[in-house]
Amino acid sequence: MYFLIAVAAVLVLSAVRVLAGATDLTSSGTVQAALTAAVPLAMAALAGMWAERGGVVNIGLEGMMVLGTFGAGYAGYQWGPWAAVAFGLLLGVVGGLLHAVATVSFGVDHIISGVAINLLAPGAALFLSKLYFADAPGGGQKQSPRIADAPKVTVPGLSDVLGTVEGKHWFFVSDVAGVLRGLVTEVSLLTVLAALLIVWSGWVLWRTPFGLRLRSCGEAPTAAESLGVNVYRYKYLAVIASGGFAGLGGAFLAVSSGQFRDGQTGGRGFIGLAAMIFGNWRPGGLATGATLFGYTDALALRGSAAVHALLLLLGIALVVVAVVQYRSGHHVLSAVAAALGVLFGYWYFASDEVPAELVGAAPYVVTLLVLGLASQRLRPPRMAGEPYRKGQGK
Amino acid sequence: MPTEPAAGGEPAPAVELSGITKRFPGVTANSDVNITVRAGTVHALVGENGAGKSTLMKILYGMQQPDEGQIRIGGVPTAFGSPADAIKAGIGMVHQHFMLADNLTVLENVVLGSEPRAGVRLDFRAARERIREISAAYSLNVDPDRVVDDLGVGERQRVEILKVLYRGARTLILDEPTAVLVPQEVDELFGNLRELKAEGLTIVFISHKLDEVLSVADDITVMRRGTTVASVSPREVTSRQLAELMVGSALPVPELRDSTVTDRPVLTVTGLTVTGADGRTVLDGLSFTIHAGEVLGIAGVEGNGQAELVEALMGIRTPTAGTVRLGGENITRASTRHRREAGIGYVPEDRHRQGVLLEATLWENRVLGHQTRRPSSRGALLDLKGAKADTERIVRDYDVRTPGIGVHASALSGGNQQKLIVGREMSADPVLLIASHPTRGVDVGAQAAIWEHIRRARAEHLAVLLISADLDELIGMSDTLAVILRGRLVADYDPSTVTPEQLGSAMTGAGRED
Amino acid sequence: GSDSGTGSGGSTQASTPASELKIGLAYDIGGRGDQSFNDSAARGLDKAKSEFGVDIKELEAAAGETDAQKEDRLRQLAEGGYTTVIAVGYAYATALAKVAPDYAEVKFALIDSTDAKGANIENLVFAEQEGSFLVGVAAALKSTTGKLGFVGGVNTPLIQKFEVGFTAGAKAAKPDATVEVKYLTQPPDFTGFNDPAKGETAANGMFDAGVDVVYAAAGGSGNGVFKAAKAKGKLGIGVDSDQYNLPALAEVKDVIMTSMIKKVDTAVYDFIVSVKDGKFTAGEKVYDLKAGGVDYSTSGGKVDDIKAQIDDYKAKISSGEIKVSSTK
Amino acid sequence: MGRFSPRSLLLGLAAPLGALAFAVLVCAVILGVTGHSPLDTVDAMVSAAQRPRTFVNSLNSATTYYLAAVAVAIGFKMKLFNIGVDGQYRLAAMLSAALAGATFMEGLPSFLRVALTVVAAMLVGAGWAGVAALLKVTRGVSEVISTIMLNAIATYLVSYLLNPARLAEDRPGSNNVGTRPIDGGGQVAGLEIPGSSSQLFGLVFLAALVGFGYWFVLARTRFGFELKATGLSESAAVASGVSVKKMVLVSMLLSGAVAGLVGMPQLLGSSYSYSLDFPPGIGFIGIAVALLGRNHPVGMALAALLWGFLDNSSNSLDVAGVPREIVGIMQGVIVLSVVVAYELVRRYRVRAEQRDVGTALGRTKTAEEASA
Ligand SMILES: Nc1ncnc2c1ncn2[C@@H]1O[C@H](COP(=O)(O)OP(=O)(O)OP(=O)(O)O)[C@@H](O)[C@H]1O
Ligand SMILES: Nc1ncnc2c1ncn2[C@@H]1O[C@H](COP(=O)(O)OP(=O)(O)OP(=O)(O)O)[C@@H](O)[C@H]1O
Ligand SMILES: [Mg+2]
Ligand SMILES: [Mg+2]
Repeated sequence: MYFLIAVAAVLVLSAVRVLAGATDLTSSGTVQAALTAAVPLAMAALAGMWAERGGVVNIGLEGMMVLGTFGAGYAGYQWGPWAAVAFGLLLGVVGGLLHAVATVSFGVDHIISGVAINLLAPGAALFLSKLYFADAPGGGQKQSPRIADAPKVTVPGLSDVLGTVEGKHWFFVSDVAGVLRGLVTEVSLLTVLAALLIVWSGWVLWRTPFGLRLRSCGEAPTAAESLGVNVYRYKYLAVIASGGFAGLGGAFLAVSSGQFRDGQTGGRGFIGLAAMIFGNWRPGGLATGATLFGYTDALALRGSAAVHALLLLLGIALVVVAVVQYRSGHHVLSAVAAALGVLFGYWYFASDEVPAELVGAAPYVVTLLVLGLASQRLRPPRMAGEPYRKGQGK
Repeated sequence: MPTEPAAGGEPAPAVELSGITKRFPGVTANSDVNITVRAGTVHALVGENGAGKSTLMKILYGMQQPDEGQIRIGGVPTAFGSPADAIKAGIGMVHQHFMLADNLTVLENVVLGSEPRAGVRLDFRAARERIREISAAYSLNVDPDRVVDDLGVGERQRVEILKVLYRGARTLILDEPTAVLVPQEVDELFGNLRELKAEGLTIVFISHKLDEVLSVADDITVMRRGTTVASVSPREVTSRQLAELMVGSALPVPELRDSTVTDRPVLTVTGLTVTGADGRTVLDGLSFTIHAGEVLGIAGVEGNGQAELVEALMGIRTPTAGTVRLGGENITRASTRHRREAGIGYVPEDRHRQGVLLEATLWENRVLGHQTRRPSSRGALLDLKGAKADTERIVRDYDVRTPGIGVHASALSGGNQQKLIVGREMSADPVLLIASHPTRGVDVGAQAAIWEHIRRARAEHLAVLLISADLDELIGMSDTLAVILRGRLVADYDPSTVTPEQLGSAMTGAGRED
Repeated sequence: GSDSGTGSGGSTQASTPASELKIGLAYDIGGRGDQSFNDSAARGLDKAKSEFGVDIKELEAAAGETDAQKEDRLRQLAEGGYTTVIAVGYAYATALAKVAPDYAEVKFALIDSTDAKGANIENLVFAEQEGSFLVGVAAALKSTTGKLGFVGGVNTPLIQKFEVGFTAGAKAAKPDATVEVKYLTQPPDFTGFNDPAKGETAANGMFDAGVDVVYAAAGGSGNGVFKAAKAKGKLGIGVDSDQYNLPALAEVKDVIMTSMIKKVDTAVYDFIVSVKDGKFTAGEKVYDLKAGGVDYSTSGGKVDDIKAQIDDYKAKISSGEIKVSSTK
Repeated sequence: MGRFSPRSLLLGLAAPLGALAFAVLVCAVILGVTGHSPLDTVDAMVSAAQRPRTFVNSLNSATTYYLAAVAVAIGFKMKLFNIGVDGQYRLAAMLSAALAGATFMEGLPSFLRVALTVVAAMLVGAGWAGVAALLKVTRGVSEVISTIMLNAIATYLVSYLLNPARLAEDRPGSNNVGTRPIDGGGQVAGLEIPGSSSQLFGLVFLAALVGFGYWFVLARTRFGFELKATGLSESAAVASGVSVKKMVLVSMLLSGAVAGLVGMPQLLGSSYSYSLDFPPGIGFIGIAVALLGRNHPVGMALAALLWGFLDNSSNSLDVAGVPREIVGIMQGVIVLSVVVAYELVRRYRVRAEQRDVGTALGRTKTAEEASA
């Protein structure tokens, strides 16, 4: 099923690429960039998922990511990228712990605690960076010295073969080759680690007793309590893990950027939160959300031609949605989709490019459209965000 | 451990609670409670609402810690820090409210906390097999892979029992397991209990239905105001005596006396059909009429369309077909607000979900649902003075026990919340009252008061749609009785002649079907 | 504005003993240590301090602050007896316009803006387009594909000047050269100056499209551009200071073929000296190519082979033979 | 809600004051450990507080923060999380600045011009929030995601429009870009405060009015009641005849309209043009202030003042050589410790209330009598 969807997606992309002559739509470079952009987002989303599965809403992801970037900067320039990752994780855990103490032990509203952490973390990171980096060689008050990049791997042979095929610009075949090549060329080990962590999280949460207990705390903590599960402990673990993943996201960002910089996260924690909701609180879904965002972001940053082609792609996709929705009886939705589709199509044919100022909006618009038109069968953990006190449940 | 013999010849009691005291802020839930449960028996615990039964059982199950007193299991003094300890000691509990995670599967709900493992993995196969095994052994008939959300109440109840058996409990605590079951399901459950007892398990059983208690229990302990007042044998008491022990006074009975039914139709429903979110027909062409001064009682197993009927009548759910007329007016498409303004009062089934705002004051709760009418508001503005004065009146007339109208509704007990709701809904002189389980979870004194209010309003030509799980209440309070089964009205009865058994079999479809 | 100052400033045109010179400097967002624009100003200040031993006070701007907060910053300096005050960045224009008239004895310098003028304000502005023109020439000459790239940090008129000059230079050297332009963020999102990851993605896109030289006018995001260039064996051009020599960029310096130097340090230093010597003049002072306010760097030796051609253009611009427009 | 008694008053004060003291302590420890003098910090803040200019600037900041907080709070009262106030006010400020600065406006009477500007801003804010509301009501899209996306889209839209080819004015040679400045007739005069070079925003009264309106609507009107009820329990609200979809739509529009006002004091009282240095990010401050002030009209005002003061004292800290980042840390610690304190007090209060109820019920005295 997923395979079929993927094939269909590449087919459409391929058709649009040929029609619009925008090779970047399926180039290996775009895929690489999309992956790199998606990794911190996916980690943030994963972090959000861990917390909410344990029943705690974590809007402080952004702050925890900032802590992660700082930790990575601090350790990274002294002891290399893996130390950076470890320290980023550690500082993220500290952020998570703070959130856990506030929400689990003190029963503070989850949103408030998250907002406070988002205020606290950048201030603390900057305060510390002045303290530690200002005099470090190559550092500054607001940036760390350089961090060496994590190793990158390429599947030898395969990458070149795919590269040749990609270069031919054949319909579909080259597109598939491009996508595959992007996945096997110069892949940072951090990306591999991130992918493993996503799969691992799914396994832990849905296949182990530990995961079942953790999820039960997000669904029905009183029931879990009545079966002898120590809800506080699992909530703590969930939020700490969440902090750890957010910290990792920050660390990945810092390492792949080569240093810590003040303001580097640029709202990625919030986008990660959106990717988590988009992904229906599931690892596969949030990875898809992060990738979609990373992909459109990469397209928008890499060049404007692809974004122009994106208009056509959106137009076609919307018309398809319109047809599907019409057949399942949602006439109003179908009409809206069709109208939007025609609008985007018209925009594409009536213009040569998207105004430079608007190109960057692509990922946001696409996410919004996908959410607005896709069916909303989202199911958050039932008790996420609800206060829980031991012995007080009904 | 539970079968370890004591010094005497007789085996040690499975459970001994002595001198248990538990205080909550402002409430002493248990004070010096003493109970002895013999091994291999069914021991019933009865008492009014709030007598402290659930609290006592939670203490036995390790969910609450007693302030004073001692627990002995099989003669051995024990202290439980958490349910995990109690589970280890062979105690299992089915709670008064379902303790299930709706979004998890039956399997996940059952094994939670005691998962079979294969390495660090959860061994789903072993779990599935064991659940099937137990399910078959006690004919519980549950499918481990269904999501709990899709199950009916009876099934959920069986899942709860399965949870306990799965943990190998030798002592089962069942807190009001029959409250949501129909007679046939209750019989099934009792069959299961007898089977368990035969295998040497001990069962502590709480119920407000005294005839049930008499039929199944070996021993009975009565609690009143947080303490044990009597231990009796079912062979030596009648249910009336038992009830009087509980209350400390004579019991009220639901009854209407003379008919006040007029021939003026107030609510006329024709061909009402409602489709659920999943496309299933949940109400199938319902037609009935309620006249002024008439109480129409609807009996049925929970989940057969009562909730949908009520919501369709209140305008919360849109019907796919049919018409609803209130007096002369067609209100099929009218908004909830319009219906309320047209004179429909509503006592919802779940007061915490639909009846009150827990985090708002009593007078604000008085305004709720009446915010467009006097004395709560004038035009677009609220009338605080009017609302408060009228709340004082309700508190007085309906005997709502509260220190003032400025406290949050959450501080009141369930029964007092219910009295406030009934008072509020009656205050606007409704022409039609839709009452779902108006006395559920309410103690006898308050029950009698609520019945009296309904009777009085009926005498003044109020039409009432009464839905209840309490068959005595239905029979006693209705002028006409109908049974709902799978979204259809399948039978009409005359309340003066029908027995609860007849109703019960019609409700499950076992009886005659016209 | 009730503070009348300490009076130590003396008459306007008398020279001030260096030991009595109190200099206040208000940075733009980023502050000292941004390895870029603000650091350049700091260097000028440091030079003055080490040479004359003046008393200095540095204050910093916060992201998202109002003009009132900037105004307060300048006033605190003026009230604290700092009679020589440097406002770094055009964002101070509005605030300075309000502050300057209240402190006639204080000499203000405003960098990058002529939006606030006054008898005690010197506007230090740069001809970024001219310096960028030169690196544009260098890029076009070095490029084998004729495709060049420009990565701007944030899409503001200031950064657009860099773009315009760069494009003009490239076209002048190679009329058929094309320039791919990308701004990383749009204001008020100024993270484009701080997001190397974005810089890298944008540069990679350009390199994949055949571009072989990218001009990074993107503050800290430039690091990402150079990183991409290094990975792909392409070239990058630095901005503001001679980025080849920045310790933070040591690892990627071999791809930095040149940098467009904007001598904010010189401007700051000159201003301090002028006050010290009693030669302060109000009004606009343009640091263009001719005045040595902007330039290109040769560290690393990558442009040694084309230096003559670049210098040729340099001479023409200085003489006025070539006029570089600052707008499209 | 709740009663007024010496105890509740005392408890109400205990929480914020205790928390504030705790926050100060934490910051002092941080400063001390990192080798800065906490005393200098306090000294710098105290002397900042005594400066009339800081006072006025704090009040001005508080004005905008307060408006943002009210916008956020309207959503919070309904359990809606409008993260989009930021995008809403920026878009609204930009478009209304373009309108107010337009030449055809110059002929109009001053009052009308200001009114038109303000109304335009409210409409734009409401419109942008309306997108999120529509998506939520018709498609069930979480307003959290949609407003995050709309914030970003607003940024790009504003950049696109803020171009001399579109709504910005041509300013040759300037490194700034902005809309055509609003001339005297379209401005709102500030209030002269003795000893301060800054003027108090004339629109501080607008903020006060909005705060009053917020209180009045919530506490005294049917609509406000329904809004609160929906926030407390959606299901109970539905059963009481409230249309939740309508409430979502209306409250989101209201929130957006108030968000539209956020930029007005700054625009009409100080900037007179929307340009690159128009302050961003106030929407996010609004979230913190609303949370700190617990969505209460007076609480939020106090929180906004505190926030405004902290922001405006950071220059003084900088002058005193204390790292200004301590302000950010302090704000975070304050929010966190205030809510922890409130939670502790709330727990205490609930227990006390239940004790009262218990006493009223009379049935609960058994053990207490025994122990008494
Ligand atoms: N967590 C709690 N906090 C405060 N008071 C409580 C708590 N749990 C129970 N109580 C009080 O203890 C008393 C006994 O309650 P309990 O639930 O044990 O009654 P019950 O006999 O089970 O009643 P019912 O028949 O309604 O189930 C109640 O009056 C209630 O007020
Ligand atoms: N989880 C809880 N936390 C705090 N207090 C509780 C809790 N549960 C119940 N209470 C308190 O217990 C009291 C009674 O609650 P409950 O709903 O069990 O009433 P009840 O005993 O069944 O009353 P009634 O006899 O009127 O039905 C209330 O005053 C409430 O304050
Ligand atoms: Mg009860
Ligand atoms: Mg009970």
